[in-house]
Amino acid sequence: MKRLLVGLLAVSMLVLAACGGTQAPGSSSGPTSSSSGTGSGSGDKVIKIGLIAPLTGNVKTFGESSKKGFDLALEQAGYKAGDWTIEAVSGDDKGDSTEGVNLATRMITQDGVKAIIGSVTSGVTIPVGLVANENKIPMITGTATAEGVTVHEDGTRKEFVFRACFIDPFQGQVAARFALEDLGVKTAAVFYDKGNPYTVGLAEAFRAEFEAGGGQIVAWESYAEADTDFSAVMTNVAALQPEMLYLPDYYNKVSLLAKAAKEKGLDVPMLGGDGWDSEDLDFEALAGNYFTAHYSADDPSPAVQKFVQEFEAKYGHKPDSFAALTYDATNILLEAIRQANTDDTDAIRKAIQDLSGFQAVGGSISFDDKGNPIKAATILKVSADKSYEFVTTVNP
Amino acid sequence: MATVRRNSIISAGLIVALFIVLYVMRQQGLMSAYWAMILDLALITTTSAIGLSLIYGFTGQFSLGHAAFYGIGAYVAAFITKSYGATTLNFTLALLAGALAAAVVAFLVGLPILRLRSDYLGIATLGFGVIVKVFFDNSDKLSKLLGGSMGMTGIPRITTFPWVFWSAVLVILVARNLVNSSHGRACITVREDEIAADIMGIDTTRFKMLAFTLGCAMAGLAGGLYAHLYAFLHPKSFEFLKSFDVLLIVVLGGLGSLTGTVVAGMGVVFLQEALRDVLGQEFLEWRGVVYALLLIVLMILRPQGLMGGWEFSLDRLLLRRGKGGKARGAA
Amino acid sequence: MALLECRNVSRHFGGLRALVDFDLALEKGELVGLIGPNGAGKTTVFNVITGVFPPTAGEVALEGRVINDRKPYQITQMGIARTFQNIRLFKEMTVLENVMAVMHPRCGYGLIDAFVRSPRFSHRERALREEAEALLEPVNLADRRHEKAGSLPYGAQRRLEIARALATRPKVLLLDEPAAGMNPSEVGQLVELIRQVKEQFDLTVLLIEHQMGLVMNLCERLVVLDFGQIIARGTPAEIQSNPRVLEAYLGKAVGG
Amino acid sequence: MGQLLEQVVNGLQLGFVYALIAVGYTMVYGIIKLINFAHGDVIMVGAFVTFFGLVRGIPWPVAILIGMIVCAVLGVVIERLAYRPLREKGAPRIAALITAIGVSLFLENFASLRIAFGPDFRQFPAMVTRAQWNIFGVTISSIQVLIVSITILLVLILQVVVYRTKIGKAMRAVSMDMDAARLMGINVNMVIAFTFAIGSALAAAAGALWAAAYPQIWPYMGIMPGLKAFTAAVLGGIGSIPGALLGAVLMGQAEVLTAAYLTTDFKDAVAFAMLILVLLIRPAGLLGKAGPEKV
Repeated sequence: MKRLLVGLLAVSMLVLAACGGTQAPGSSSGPTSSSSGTGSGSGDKVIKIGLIAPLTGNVKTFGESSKKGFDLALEQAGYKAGDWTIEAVSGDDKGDSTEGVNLATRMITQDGVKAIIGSVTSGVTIPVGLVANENKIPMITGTATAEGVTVHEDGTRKEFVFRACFIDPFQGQVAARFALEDLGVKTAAVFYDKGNPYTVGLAEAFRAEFEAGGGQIVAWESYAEADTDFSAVMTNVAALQPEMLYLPDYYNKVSLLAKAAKEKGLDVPMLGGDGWDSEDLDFEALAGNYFTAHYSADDPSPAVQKFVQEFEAKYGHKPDSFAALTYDATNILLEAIRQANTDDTDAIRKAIQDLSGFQAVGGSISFDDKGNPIKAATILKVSADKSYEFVTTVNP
Repeated sequence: MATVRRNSIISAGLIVALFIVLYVMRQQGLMSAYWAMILDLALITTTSAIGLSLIYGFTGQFSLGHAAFYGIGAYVAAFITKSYGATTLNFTLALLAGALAAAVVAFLVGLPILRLRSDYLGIATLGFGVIVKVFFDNSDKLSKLLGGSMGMTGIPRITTFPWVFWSAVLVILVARNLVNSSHGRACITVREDEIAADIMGIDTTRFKMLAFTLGCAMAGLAGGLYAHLYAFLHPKSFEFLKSFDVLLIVVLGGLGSLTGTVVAGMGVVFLQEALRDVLGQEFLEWRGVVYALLLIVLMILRPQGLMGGWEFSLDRLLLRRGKGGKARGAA
Repeated sequence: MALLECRNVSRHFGGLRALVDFDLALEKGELVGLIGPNGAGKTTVFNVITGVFPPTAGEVALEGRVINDRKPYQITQMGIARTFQNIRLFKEMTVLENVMAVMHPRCGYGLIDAFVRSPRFSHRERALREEAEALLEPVNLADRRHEKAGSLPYGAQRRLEIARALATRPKVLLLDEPAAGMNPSEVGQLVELIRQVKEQFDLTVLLIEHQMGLVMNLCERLVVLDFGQIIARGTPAEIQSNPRVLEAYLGKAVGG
Repeated sequence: MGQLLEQVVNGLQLGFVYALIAVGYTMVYGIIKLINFAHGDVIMVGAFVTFFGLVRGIPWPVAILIGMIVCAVLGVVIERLAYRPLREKGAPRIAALITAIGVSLFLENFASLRIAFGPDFRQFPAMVTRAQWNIFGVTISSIQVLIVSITILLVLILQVVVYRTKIGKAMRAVSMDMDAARLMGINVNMVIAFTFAIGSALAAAAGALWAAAYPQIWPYMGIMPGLKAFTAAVLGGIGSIPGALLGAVLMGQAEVLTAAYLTTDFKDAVAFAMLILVLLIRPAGLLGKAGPEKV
């Protein structure tokens, strides 16, 4: 009897999967549109866009921040772009490339999605970008910085793939120049997570620019994503007495690295990338240090203020860089749809590529021929009272 | 002997019919590209799971490093087609090379560690899996093509349904023919009581090596197919947590049952995708929790797995309806 | 020249001297009993002969060839088979499979034959099955060939172990307390079975047993072990009256 | 020279935290021969409970104690719901192992739900003011002193419980032969539950100390320390408490010295390669007793 029960349980799951596959897709957030299937339904023109982000698994918190930015942008636009109603479908890629490709294929071929926002990490965004590009579906990632996201290995462009964040080299160069000119340091120690393209890209760009400017990298230390104990490497680096540390990783790892450094007496200036920007950063440990970012919360520009205040009103806490960048990516897509005013994916693609001077949270944005945004970077200083001070803006 | 000949013709006919039905469904768009891809992934996962079923289900060698061999097959096959072009010949050679590479590594690693008892073998293979992942993370030092921690791109996407389907059928056939042979029986005695098997004249080391090497070769073949279906390889997809997924399939399906492994292999892949639908948008984050609970409940209800030791066989089916009583071949 | 010979074999586990200077020469066709109180080292003798533990000293030879440096499966393939004190059948396999499985060393076909189901495979498989079914007849388990070995009653499992041992076509059969836990009628059947099997398969048998009825009835000569040492040899009649044997079993008579 | 000494101290800090976790693995394995994969996640629960205590201003010793009690209960509940049914059904050991993997996945996924602990990385408040002392060239931090002292204290208490109390004797009896123990009138289920309680309580303390040393907690923080501590337990000889302690200290040294002097890229690979070597040379681990297979 029990075996029958278990068999029934398993079979029912399979049946749900099969029928789940053919009838209307999972309920989508936003206005529950009556029409299902792909093309625009009856009277009102509906265009479906999908968000791909890690909503479970160990990078879930980055995924959730991105989704908050995505939802806020759509809400502010009233799920409308021109005379098109936006229907949003969000899916979880668990931070895994296979899941990401499955999800993208599903959204494109089954849910009839016309554009994709996401994903968060480069490791998932690159394969998802391949699927989107092959199916001629425009895709904008807010946060994946690896060069391979928008270009094939041989350098040829993936026309349908764009990104709203800097590519690694730019942030690395800005940080290096800032270190040499403003901090006036000559030697630096660099730490990077060899499993994460974001940190590897920034670290290498920093080294190139720093050494070109006459600086000397005294320590070039890698660690693994799961590492939490940095005592060994910090003891070694402390002996080399670098004048500054470059920590180009996300806020969680940076907080650990900073504390480990301080414990070993490395009380020197620290510099980082936009990954520092989060409420969960250890402000106390990193007070007085600098990082390159997309925007400053107290930048008076209406785009920034609209985002920061309404984000805090809706979610009850300050936005982090994942939320800001995905918010920008979504708004860029909405702007492109408004301008193209069609659900033809190639037209949308062209609209994104030709965007110029679009006022985003990260300043005015236009795209270069590789699908990367040309936008200014700001440098912020961390203060102990959980806020950032605006230092300067560096144009590309 | 007539009945055995007749049954294999019938089953061959059924398999070809199944292939045609599925193939037509895909061509006529009755099956969306998404579910077609999930079907391919399910067949690839099952191919790898059959390998582990031979290693653990039938020969009792508790391996927690199966995903590493899946990865070795994937990287080797992708390296070949990426460097030498994606002709059908190259693709065939690449898949074989992937399987062979996994088998060779399995042989070299297996020689020392297969002496260990079950729990310790599990830990040694788990440790081996971590070592292989670290190697994948630093593979760009070996050759730029392999991409290291950035992941390997530029792999030709040439895995098609026939490749996946017939690979799975081939692997299941090889496993079934091995299990239903004297060599297979010798493997099973190792699972049942290794000491007694040794004393009763079975060279247990040889059969542990045979099962381990063959099982890992199957994982390598599956890896090669995966690489050319998803066209992107990232070390994180081959870490030890992924070995748990394959182990769950073999155990849920039922130890010592190829049918169970096939049903569980297909079932688990479709189940994970189904959980995307069954749980609405608001419950997306509950997907992991539901999967974990399902696993615990199933294990407590059916510790011996869904099909524990039971094997679908055409002759038994026909016999029950037809002549009954006649002595039939060894299970 | 003796078929199976142990030349002053000793086996120590750390301080424990389980076996000391054990000598035995088994001639072809003999049926010898190995008796002694519990813990005397009887099973250790079997374990050393079948290569489970190498001897700490001394040699074991089969047909003059030294075998104590070989692995258990090699020794069995050379013609020594055994049963176990506590039954070690392949429980999840069927009765027939238990017997066929140990015939693997002479299955007569390779892996490729199995994979492609070659004529040689089908021919040899049928021959193996027939031979196995023939072996089930004397132990009258033929009608239960498809039952799982683990689900057989105790007596039947004992008989299956013997059938399985015979399937390796041994020259020497080592029986480790085959009558343990059997009622008198089953012991009677067992005596008959051992005699019949010894004749039919031209075997030399070394038997460990506590049931004196069975031992006295079956064995042509006996070897008595106590604390790892041989304390007496001879025909059943001689052993019955040997004071040292009685002492080993019953303890020293008070005021002896 | 001072640098090497400091690296050794770094290794000790890591080793001592692994020790508290490894002991939990070894006790559970010793008694029911189960690799409790969920044990790693009990560390996470302990760290979070201690965190919620500290945030509410509860003094750190009490916060850790609350964490230990909560996790002890959690350990007993896990054993009761997930492992006992299988044991009583006489299911194969692998079934319990797969259930353990299921429990581990459940704890991680449930903890990262918003209604539970939430997925975010949280900064762990300092339990003792951060201070460094320089003793003949080696900087020793207050955190390291805290970890070493608490670990030694808990291990001593454990020794007393296991070797000086009736329940300890029962635990050792059950680990040697469960059936015999049952025949001698020992309530085996209660003893097993008690073992899970102790193991989980130690894991909770380890979680708090881990968070003190590496002040960041997150639902997936337990996986790597759990795996490394289990490897240490096997290294020392699974089932033997002194073995777990020795294995943990060695593991800590191996990891830190490899990172310091060899390579950080292959740090984990070296640690596991070492494990495989020990398993091949001494399958029962350094201090484990290699029971010969009785035929």
